[in-house]
Amino acid sequence: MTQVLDGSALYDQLIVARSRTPLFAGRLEQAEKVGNGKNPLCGDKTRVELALDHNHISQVRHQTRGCAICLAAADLMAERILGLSPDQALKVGQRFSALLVEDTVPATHEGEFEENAALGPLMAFAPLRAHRSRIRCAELPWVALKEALSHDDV
Amino acid sequence: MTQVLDGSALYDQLIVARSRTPLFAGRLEQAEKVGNGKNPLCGDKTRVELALDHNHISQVRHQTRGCAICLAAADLMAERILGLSPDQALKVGQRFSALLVEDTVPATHEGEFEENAALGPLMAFAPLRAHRSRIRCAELPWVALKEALSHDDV
Amino acid sequence: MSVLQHKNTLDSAAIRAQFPILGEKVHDRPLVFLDSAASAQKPVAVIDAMANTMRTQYANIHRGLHWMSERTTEAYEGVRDLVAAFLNAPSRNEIVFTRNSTEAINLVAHSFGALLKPGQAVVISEMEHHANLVPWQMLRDRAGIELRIAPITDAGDLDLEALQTLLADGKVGLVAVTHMSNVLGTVTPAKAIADMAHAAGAQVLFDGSQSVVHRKTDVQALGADFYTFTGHKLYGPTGIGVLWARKELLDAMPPFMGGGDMISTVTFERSTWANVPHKFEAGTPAIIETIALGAAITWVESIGMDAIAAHEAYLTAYALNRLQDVPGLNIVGQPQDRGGVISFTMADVHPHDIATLLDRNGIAIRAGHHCAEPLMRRLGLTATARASFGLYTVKEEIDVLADTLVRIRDFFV
Amino acid sequence: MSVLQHKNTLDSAAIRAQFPILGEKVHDRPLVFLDSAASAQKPVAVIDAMANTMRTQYANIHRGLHWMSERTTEAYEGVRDLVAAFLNAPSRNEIVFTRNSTEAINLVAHSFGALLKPGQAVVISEMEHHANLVPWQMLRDRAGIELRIAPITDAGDLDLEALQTLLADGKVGLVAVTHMSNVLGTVTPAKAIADMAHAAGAQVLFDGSQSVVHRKTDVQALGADFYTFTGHKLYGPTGIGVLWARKELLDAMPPFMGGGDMISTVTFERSTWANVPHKFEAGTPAIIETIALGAAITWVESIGMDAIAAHEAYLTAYALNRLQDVPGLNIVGQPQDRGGVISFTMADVHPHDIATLLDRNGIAIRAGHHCAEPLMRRLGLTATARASFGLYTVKEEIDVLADTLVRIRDFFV
Ligand SMILES: Cc1ncc(COP(=O)(O)O)c(C=O)c1O
Ligand SMILES: Cc1ncc(COP(=O)(O)O)c(C=O)c1O
Repeated sequence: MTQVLDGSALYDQLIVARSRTPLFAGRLEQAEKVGNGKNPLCGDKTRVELALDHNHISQVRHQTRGCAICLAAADLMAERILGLSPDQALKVGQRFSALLVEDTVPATHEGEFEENAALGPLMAFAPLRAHRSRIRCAELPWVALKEALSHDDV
Repeated sequence: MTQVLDGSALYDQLIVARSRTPLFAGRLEQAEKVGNGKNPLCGDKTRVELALDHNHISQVRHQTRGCAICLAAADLMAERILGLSPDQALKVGQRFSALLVEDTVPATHEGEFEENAALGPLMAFAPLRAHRSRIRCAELPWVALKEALSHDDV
Repeated sequence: MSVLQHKNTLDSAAIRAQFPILGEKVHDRPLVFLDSAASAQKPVAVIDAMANTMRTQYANIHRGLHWMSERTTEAYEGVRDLVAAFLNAPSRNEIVFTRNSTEAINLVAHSFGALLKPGQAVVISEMEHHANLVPWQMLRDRAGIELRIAPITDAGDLDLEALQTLLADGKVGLVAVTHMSNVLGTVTPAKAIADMAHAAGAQVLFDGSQSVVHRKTDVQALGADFYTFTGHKLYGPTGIGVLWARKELLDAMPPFMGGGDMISTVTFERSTWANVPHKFEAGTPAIIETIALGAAITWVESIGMDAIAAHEAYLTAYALNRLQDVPGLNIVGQPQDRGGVISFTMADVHPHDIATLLDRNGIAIRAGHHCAEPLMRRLGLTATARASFGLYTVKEEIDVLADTLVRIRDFFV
Repeated sequence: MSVLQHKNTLDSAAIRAQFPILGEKVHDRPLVFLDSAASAQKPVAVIDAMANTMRTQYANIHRGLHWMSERTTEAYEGVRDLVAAFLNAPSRNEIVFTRNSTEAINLVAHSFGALLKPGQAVVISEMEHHANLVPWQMLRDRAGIELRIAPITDAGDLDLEALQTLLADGKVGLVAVTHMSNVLGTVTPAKAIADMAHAAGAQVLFDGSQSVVHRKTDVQALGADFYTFTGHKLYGPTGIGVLWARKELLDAMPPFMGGGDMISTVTFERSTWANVPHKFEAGTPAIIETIALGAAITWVESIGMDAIAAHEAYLTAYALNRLQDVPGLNIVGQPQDRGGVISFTMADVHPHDIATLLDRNGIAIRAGHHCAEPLMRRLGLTATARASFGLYTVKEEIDVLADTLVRIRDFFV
């Protein structure tokens, strides 16, 4: 990026890197939970596949056709939720939504969010708050995750 | 009328008098030509009946339900066209329309309007030009007249 | 306590200063604008909202990914929240923007009408504006729906007993009545009507075109299923109106118009619809006008609907009193509950002549059938003169009206 | 002579000074507005027309007998004359005011559609905006009309031979196609299409939403039967659009919506309709917006459609040249005749990311399916980025666009 291009704040290097080379792209051989997300406004879509082990997410893959934000969001979500219980994963999702939608970055509410709900690298999406029309790009994988976790079976 | 009421220019004494006491209201015993005019916007209506003698209008009556402008217009039309040929009457009508619609009071075009097309008392309606929404009230009887004269028989 | 003792609680001078047009002269007389029921004048807040949008923050909405589009979308969608709060609607997603009340009612006649079955009936009243009559006639003629007419009493109230009878056979799918008559000023007992309709298994639509302007509206307290109003009577711009309906109904109804923004996906074979309310908003909406409607609502609420209602109740009572003293003047209708609208006739003077002579004296009223021909027929009239009040109307204007009417009568008799 | 040699004949500085919004900053950069095809910005003439109407001369129209109403009616009806002249329509009575192009097309689908018989067909093209697609699907599903799709060539032109084939069986009642694609910029050969349609006994509708903005329109020379456009793309306000149709067709068509102003007489049993065009204008129209549309047309014509067309042709040629130099950039479509709209994609960069990064640099373009999903599918794309030009667009803005695109590409690759 040359210094005259404004956008580096929004497109963190991590986002650009993961959109270019996702680490969790693909499908699972034996998916236990599957969820889909589709944004009818732009046609972007993502499919999230999970495997569970003792109520913890043991494997994640996504197949995403979309913009850099959506791709990176899917990939960083996969990384973040690996090893969490479904409940913990959904809590991270709530916190991620709050990050994108609320006017101030949400402080850790005492007790409400355990350590496991910390956003970590997902904080890279914080500047999206200034681009509301793109928020749903980052949320799409989480919509798919929610669907995956709400199904009782595949 | 007290001097504070503005409207005397518009409602000439002649108009007020004729709307109160029309001279040509009623029906003919043997009408040869009949025409109707109705303004759907306000429900006003007029019926014009004519008798002809040697191609001259020998008798006129109108039945009018309407505002003062419409009533007086019907009555003064009746008075004005009495004795004219149908063609002459329609020419007066054209000239009356021009009076109401055009921005300047039409001068007598040489040759175009004969003496018989002079407006005479109908000039009382000239101030209506400033009240375009009322022009159709004054024209309604002339619409009925046109209908009456365009029928070949009753 | 007589209504005449109501205190005039509004700061009328300050309010009038917000309406530039009220400083205009007509035929060299100061404008006395008593035609607000036809369309209200616009405060600076509304004029500025439109101009500022176009000057500083405008683009097409919903699909734009750039700043101007995002901000304009926010401003537009923010008005949905304002309108929902204004009507006390349970959800912002129940607010559909239309051109005007007329389109809102046509939308219901088309889309809710499509859910009615031949043999079912729609009930309207004898005092409806054509906007709440002709669409139902068109539905009747298109879909074999029966159209029933609830009569009014001689005083100009809805005849509730007769309405009950019309509902008795259980065939009525919808009762669509005005919440306030634009001719008689009658405010209808909406809650009672809704209860009767619901007991008979019917939905109820209130045409709120007149009433939202004058009183606080609470669609939940009224028990409404559909409610419509029109921006230009609420001190907002033309080109924008509102349909509120219960979400469940909107969800069930097919779309009205097709086009951009109302779809979810489109193929040549088949399209699927966007969620409510977008399903009913095809194409580029009246963006600037919607934003300005928001400004109108914010402005009106800053004054307070209760204060406005009290002011207008005072004015109406005062006007009824003053007009009764005009020789030959006859007030049309004596409803139990009346908003700021008074129709009248005058012996020996046609309503059109009244209107024109008032106009020569700077006073704007309306004369004619007020888009309510069947009501005129019911009243045995072809036209009335109508004076109507807005929040900017003052007592002195009613005095000028009454005095001038006396002179007009003198002039003709 | 290459188009690049066209002289830039407009006084761009003077024109830009008329658009207050063009002086705004976005993300601290000067606004470069290249999204005019979605909706154009508004000149002072339009902003002032609206404000002045509300400040000095406003009331509801048509039925008022007072000065404000008469003058407002004159201003509103005067715009019908302006629009008729703008389109070279034979009669002012053929101009119907709608909310937008979408409503205009829905009106035709409803009211002209009601005259078509099951088994008859409507032809649209593969490059229609949803506004000229979904209403015909709805008609198809409602009335048993067949919907036929005229293909486009790979270059993005309408395939006239294929159209001819679709018309061959004489079942087509209407050909409804865009006069200019909002995605490809393709200007369709309207006269040739009209001749083919007429030879096959069909009427023809042109969706002029994009094209009226860029070139002189003459509905008679084009041989059109229906023509639609939308005010907000023509530098006018939102909430106002136009349907032009031949009088004979309008006379034959049943009304679309019912309500005030569109009737002649109303009884509970039966209503009769007002004359054309009023039959199609139910309720209080977008009075203020119509008056402002008149101001927009007057303003645009004072600059001259031919000068605007020349300016945009120059800009478009310049932009095509400049964009071709951006690495990885692919321009979508090579139509024979193109208006000021260019869609493109970029290898390895999603259109949404292009749009967002341009926005960060003050440049507003559109990205997505542009309400033309079936066209996207035909092109094998899900989205494109689209830059579009208005009469205020200047060469320097295209330079900024091209330079920033190079940097975006560098950023991602
Ligand atoms: C070709 C075309 N047709 C129709 C429309 C619809 O216009 P509107 O949304 O103003 O109804 C548009 C604009 O969005 C367009 O570009
Ligand atoms: C009671 C009533 N309903 C409906 C309407 C129609 O409103 P609009 O013309 O804005 O659609 C009006 C106003 O004219 C009205 O007074």
